[in-house]
Amino acid sequence: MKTGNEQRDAFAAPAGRREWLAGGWALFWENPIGKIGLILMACFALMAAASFVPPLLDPMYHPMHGVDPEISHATGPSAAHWLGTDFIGRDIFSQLLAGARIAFMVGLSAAFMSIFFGTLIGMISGYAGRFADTVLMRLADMVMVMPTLLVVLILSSLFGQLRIWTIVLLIALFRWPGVSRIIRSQTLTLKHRPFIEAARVAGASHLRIIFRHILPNVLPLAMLYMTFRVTSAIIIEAALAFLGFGDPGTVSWGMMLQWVWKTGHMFQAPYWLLPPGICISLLTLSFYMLGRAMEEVLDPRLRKEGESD
Amino acid sequence: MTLCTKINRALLLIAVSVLWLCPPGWAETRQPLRIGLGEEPRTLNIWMASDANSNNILSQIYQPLYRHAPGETEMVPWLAAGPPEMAADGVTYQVRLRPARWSDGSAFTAADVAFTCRLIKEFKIPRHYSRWKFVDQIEAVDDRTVRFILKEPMAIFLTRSLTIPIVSEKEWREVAASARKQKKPLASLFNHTVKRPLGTGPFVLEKWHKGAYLHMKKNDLFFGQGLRIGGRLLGPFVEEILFKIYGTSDVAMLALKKGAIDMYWQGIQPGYIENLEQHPEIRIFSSERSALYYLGFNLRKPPFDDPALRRAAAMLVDKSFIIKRVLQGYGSRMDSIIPSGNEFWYNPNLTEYGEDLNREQRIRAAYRILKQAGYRWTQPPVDDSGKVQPAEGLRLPGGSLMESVTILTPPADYDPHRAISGLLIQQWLRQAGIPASSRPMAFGALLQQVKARHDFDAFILGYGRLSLDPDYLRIFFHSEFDRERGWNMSGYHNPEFDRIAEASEKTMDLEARRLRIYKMQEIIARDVPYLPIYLPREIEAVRTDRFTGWVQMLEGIGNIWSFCQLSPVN
Amino acid sequence: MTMEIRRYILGRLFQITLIFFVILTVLFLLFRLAPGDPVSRMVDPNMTPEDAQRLIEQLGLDLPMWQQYLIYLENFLKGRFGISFHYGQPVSEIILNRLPNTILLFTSSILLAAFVGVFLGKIVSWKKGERIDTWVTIGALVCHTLFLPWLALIIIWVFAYWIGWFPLTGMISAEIWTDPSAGLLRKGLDIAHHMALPLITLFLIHFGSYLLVMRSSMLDTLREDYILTARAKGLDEATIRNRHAAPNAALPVITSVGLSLAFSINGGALTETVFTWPGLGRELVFAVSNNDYPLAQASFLLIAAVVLTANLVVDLLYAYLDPRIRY
Amino acid sequence: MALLEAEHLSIGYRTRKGLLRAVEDVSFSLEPGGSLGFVGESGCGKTTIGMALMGLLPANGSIFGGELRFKGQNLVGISDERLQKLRWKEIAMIFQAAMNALNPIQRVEDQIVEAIRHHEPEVSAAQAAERVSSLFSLVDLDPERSRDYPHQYSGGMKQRAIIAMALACRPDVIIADEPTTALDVIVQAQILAEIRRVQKEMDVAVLFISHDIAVVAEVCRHIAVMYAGQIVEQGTRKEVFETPAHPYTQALLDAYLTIEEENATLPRAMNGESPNLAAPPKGCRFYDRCPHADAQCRQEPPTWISLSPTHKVMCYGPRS
Repeated sequence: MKTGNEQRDAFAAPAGRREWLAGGWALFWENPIGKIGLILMACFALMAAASFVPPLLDPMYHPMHGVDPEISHATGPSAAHWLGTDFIGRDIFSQLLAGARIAFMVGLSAAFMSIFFGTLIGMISGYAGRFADTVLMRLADMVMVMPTLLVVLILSSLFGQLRIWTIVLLIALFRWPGVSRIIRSQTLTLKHRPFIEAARVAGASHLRIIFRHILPNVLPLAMLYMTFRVTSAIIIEAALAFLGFGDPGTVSWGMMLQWVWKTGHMFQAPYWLLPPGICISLLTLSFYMLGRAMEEVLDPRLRKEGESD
Repeated sequence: MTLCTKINRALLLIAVSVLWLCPPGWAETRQPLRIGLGEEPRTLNIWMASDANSNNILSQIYQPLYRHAPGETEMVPWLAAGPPEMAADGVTYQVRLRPARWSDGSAFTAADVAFTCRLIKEFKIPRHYSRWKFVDQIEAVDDRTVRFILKEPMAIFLTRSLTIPIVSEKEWREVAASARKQKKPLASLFNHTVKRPLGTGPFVLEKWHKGAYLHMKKNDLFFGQGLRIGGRLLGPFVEEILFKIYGTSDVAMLALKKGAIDMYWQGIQPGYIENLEQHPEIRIFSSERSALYYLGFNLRKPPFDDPALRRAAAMLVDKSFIIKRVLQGYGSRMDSIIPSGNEFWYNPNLTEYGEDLNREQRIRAAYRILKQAGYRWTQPPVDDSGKVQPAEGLRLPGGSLMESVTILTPPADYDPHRAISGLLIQQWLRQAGIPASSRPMAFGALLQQVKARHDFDAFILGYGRLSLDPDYLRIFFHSEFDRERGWNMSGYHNPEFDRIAEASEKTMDLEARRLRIYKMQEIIARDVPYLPIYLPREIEAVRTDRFTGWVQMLEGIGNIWSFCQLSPVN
Repeated sequence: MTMEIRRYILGRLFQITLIFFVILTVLFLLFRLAPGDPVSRMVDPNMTPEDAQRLIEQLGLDLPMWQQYLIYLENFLKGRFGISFHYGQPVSEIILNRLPNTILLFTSSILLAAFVGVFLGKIVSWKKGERIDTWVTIGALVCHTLFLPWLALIIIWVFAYWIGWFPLTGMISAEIWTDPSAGLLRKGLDIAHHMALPLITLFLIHFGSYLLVMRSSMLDTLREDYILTARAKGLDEATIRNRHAAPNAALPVITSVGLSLAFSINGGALTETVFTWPGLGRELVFAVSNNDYPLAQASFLLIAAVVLTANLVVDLLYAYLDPRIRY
Repeated sequence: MALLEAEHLSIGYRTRKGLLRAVEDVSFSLEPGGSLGFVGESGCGKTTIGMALMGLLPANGSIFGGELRFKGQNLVGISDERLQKLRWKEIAMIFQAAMNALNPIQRVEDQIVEAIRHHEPEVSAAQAAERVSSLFSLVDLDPERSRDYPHQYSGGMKQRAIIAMALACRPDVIIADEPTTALDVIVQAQILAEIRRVQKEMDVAVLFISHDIAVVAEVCRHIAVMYAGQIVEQGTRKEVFETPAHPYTQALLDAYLTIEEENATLPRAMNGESPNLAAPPKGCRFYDRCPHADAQCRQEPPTWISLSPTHKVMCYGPRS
């Protein structure tokens, strides 16, 4: 049974990577959790893609402005509105689809950005060591201790209604410490590897070493943590919208829940309350399952560091 | 880790016992009146209390000299024994007081009234000082009479000044004394924590358990007990009141349906009505409100400095659609700044923009106004054959392309109706080619941008509790109030309007003042600095199985008359 | 307590105070830079511009920034967090009233979730591959990823409205607490009765993650050599699991609890808001939407302090349990 | 009657590639107080035998042929309860990875006391502690250190502590699976001397497993050389050491450099790899690495040829 280090070296050399990927995919697909996660995510991706269709069919189905001429209050599912209408007659199903698009967009971009920051800072502090390392890691500790939702809440209420992209940036700014810590320890182990020493002897500049040698080895690990970051990004955006501090210009699932809650339909309109909640939970579940399955493929040793949301 | 397993089992045991032990319903020994509040009152300090719930509680304790009575335009004497006697010179008033006692038994005297009024003048207490600035002298002639001498005759003295809550000198003398010595006297007066307010009202505060409930008991020394005022026999007939805090209206509605509360003292969303009506023991009140929800324009810079554009916009806004669709029919359209519920001052015959026109007619009317005013389009909203089409490239009379204008609205969680109206108005204005876009903003930031910095094109705001006296019409549009933090937010300057407004403030004769107020409403309706949109009705719900006798007034049933007349059913 | 652990605690305390001081300063700047101020919120037409200006001076918002900062620091050190703009009460009073409720709900839910998570994780990892293992793991995964506010709404709907066993909202029922005959036990049970639903909600969300961490940590520990020795010593399965595998496997769980504390405080604030549990989280949400600087600052600082101290406690617990750190 | 007897013992691991036949038709016996050494490359099945004895085979491993009798009782198919009573009371084991064979968060003394009191409940805690300190002095560890934690011990001290633990219940057999591999040479010599002294004093039978023939020769009177799951040569220390019959044993001995000979020639490196145990070759398993292999070796599996009452070899053309 390959020990951790051998597995890591396996994908260091290019030839090994293709073989490793094939082997990895087999192991991933065999794992029931990975399979369920992938199928769920595919469904939501389909929903997000389909969200462009309803407004084209009939302006009535526009998630934000599309108002049904006849209906002016919350009605149950009907032929015209598969999931019924919200309190001013907008179609809930098209809102759900639009919400899927927003969730994917927020989740993936926030996760990508936090991974980008995390990997960058992790590599620099791991590689540079000494002063830079202590400063960056103390900064990481400080950010890690901050409750992200409450901080984003304070910022969003102070600087007026935040647009969706500012929310994504804020979430990313507070989710990078977890990743940077893992990437740093990874870089530390890689730093002393022979092929890094060889590159340094061959006169490669620090930047080249970091981006040419360390980054490819650290990337699979970063991708793994991206899945966990996607879940926390989606949850935080939804919670923000639920508290009323989301971007009013976009229709997100959290925003739908906030409307249900605030306009007094919580206990009368299950068709309006249940779908958004179920979608948020299932989407986060799918990414979470994906992450755990990828974890087993990537490197069982990693589980010791544990992943925190 | 056997230690760990022992703790494990202990914890599970406790959890199970708690769940098992809690009997569903507690025995009902007493019958208190249970009222749900939407939010925890902010403070018991009458001077600081600016939120609705604090005033709801304090209005049961501190009482004014005069107050409005349901169904009467004249003010009803309350702590005062009769109407104020005005001397010939028109500036000296004398008020005789009813015999009354404070809730701690000490006597209510003219000295208390004088103390309260002088306190307001000396500390310039916000929200009250503007109504006492023009009062020169206040003296307690004897224990039961107070004399006021004004600088100049003021119509609003009776309706606005004599309705302030009267506090006892005993409660506030030391507080005022120590506040005077501080660097910031007003702040220390505000920050004085009042534990048990001393009042002359029907109820006394027993206990305020922060974050959970307020417990009030009947004030046996209430001066109005057994009296017939404003044609109504006063109690109170209720022994205790429990005010419970409910974070969300949904949970409050549940509490109402399950009988945990008898009345929810907050306007409820139209969405609940259909469900509540299915419960026989719940009664729904829909009352007129003295309120104004409007679209305000910025007259200081183009494009809305041109009245023609404002009138075209007024034509495009489909007020009945908003009332039917957003307020679910629970509201009425507004065409004047003064709400129709204020029958005496409301001018019924104003020009109503776009009344019962359909979408196409509205767009054609707006198109005609803009065309006459010299506006051009690359593609006009109405083609040569009169058919409506999407409009593009609207150009100002000066020839330049109109840039996009933003309509600022409060966020959906603060008030869903205004946020949605903003979106609808944005769509309607775009139909005529006006590049509008609505942007919800945090409430504090919105006011800062509109009121302090005047940096906006248009906004949707509203006033919840407008006083019955129409003086706010002057405050909103008199050019004197167009400055930083002033209430003339749209920057409206009209010398003719200013003249009439100043005169109306001083006309003592009701009919003469009414004519002036009518004229002011006509001018505003013509120039449209503010476009009044809708007047929502105050929807409240009560249970009828335990208490009866709710009195419906302007602004709903949560008023002193209800609390003095409410009585248990059995 | 040997020298190492004393030095370790001092180091951690210094680090925490440093972090706390930085949060303090960043927070102060944040609130002052933001547009909008509490006075502008007052919509009452009677409030003339002069009134507004006078109020701003009284609340000290017109002083230069650095002067406000000095006053802010001086007040903080003296434990005076200033007066809340919204309530007009000293902020310290409000916080003293709200903090115990947050700590009560937060610690009990985290502890319950941790114990149940560790207990189930231990059992399930021993039966790896069997049906119970897959079902419990998937169950934990699903619970952990439920959207908290939505779950809270559903729980209120089902348990408080539909079945009606539990109160709808709040922390105490007015009828009992104003009833003079109600004894301490009845009041205590009333609080527990109100706390049951928020506790279950937070528990459901958190126990999943602890279970998963414990399960994977147990699977790692089972491959260790000292487990082979234990089995070779002829010990029965239960003793091996409870005395050798579980204590070693529980250590990473403790770190994971520490790391996720900041996340659980978010959950706490959301639960408090939906259940109207009068805690600091809910107070922070209100203060923030009312631009009430002093209360929002103080609430956030206290919450940060709770997280930092909880982290310290977790580290100490880890040092206490793992001798490798102590000696 | 022999203390421990194995007849045609065969053990295999179920893997995705089919049944891996790790041990094939192995027979041996161990007298009370005796000492038998198993020597061979890693993967030749010697550790598997040790684990099978203790019933510690992993989930996918099982004995699929032959018998394994301890004091006349067959260990194959024994119930868990019986096995748990047997372990450490009668058969104790010293593992190779001494570094973390002890529970890191429990004091060393507590771990030994646990073993004692598990098998002898009547012993009080004080008596058990007393026994631990006498065991510590037996393996010349300072009894004061017994209250310390494992991470405070050096590698050699840990191995001594494990030996002490192994002796705690006075077992009849101690299986030592490469106990000194992880230690440096000097400590290795001390530990081996320790094992020899203890074996003599406590009259304990020892089953010693190692890849280093010199280490085995130092401790055990009887040696069995294993290759690819089979015992290829078995005999007393003198016979196997001085007159190795099987080419594999000779190669092992050549690889063992002695400093006596002046012009010691470097040993010929053995080419080829050990056979695939999932599909073992028909003939002799050492065929493709044996310098004297011929057609016969490829066709038929070799049979046992006994060179003396105690020395036998599994090879067609023994070349002494």
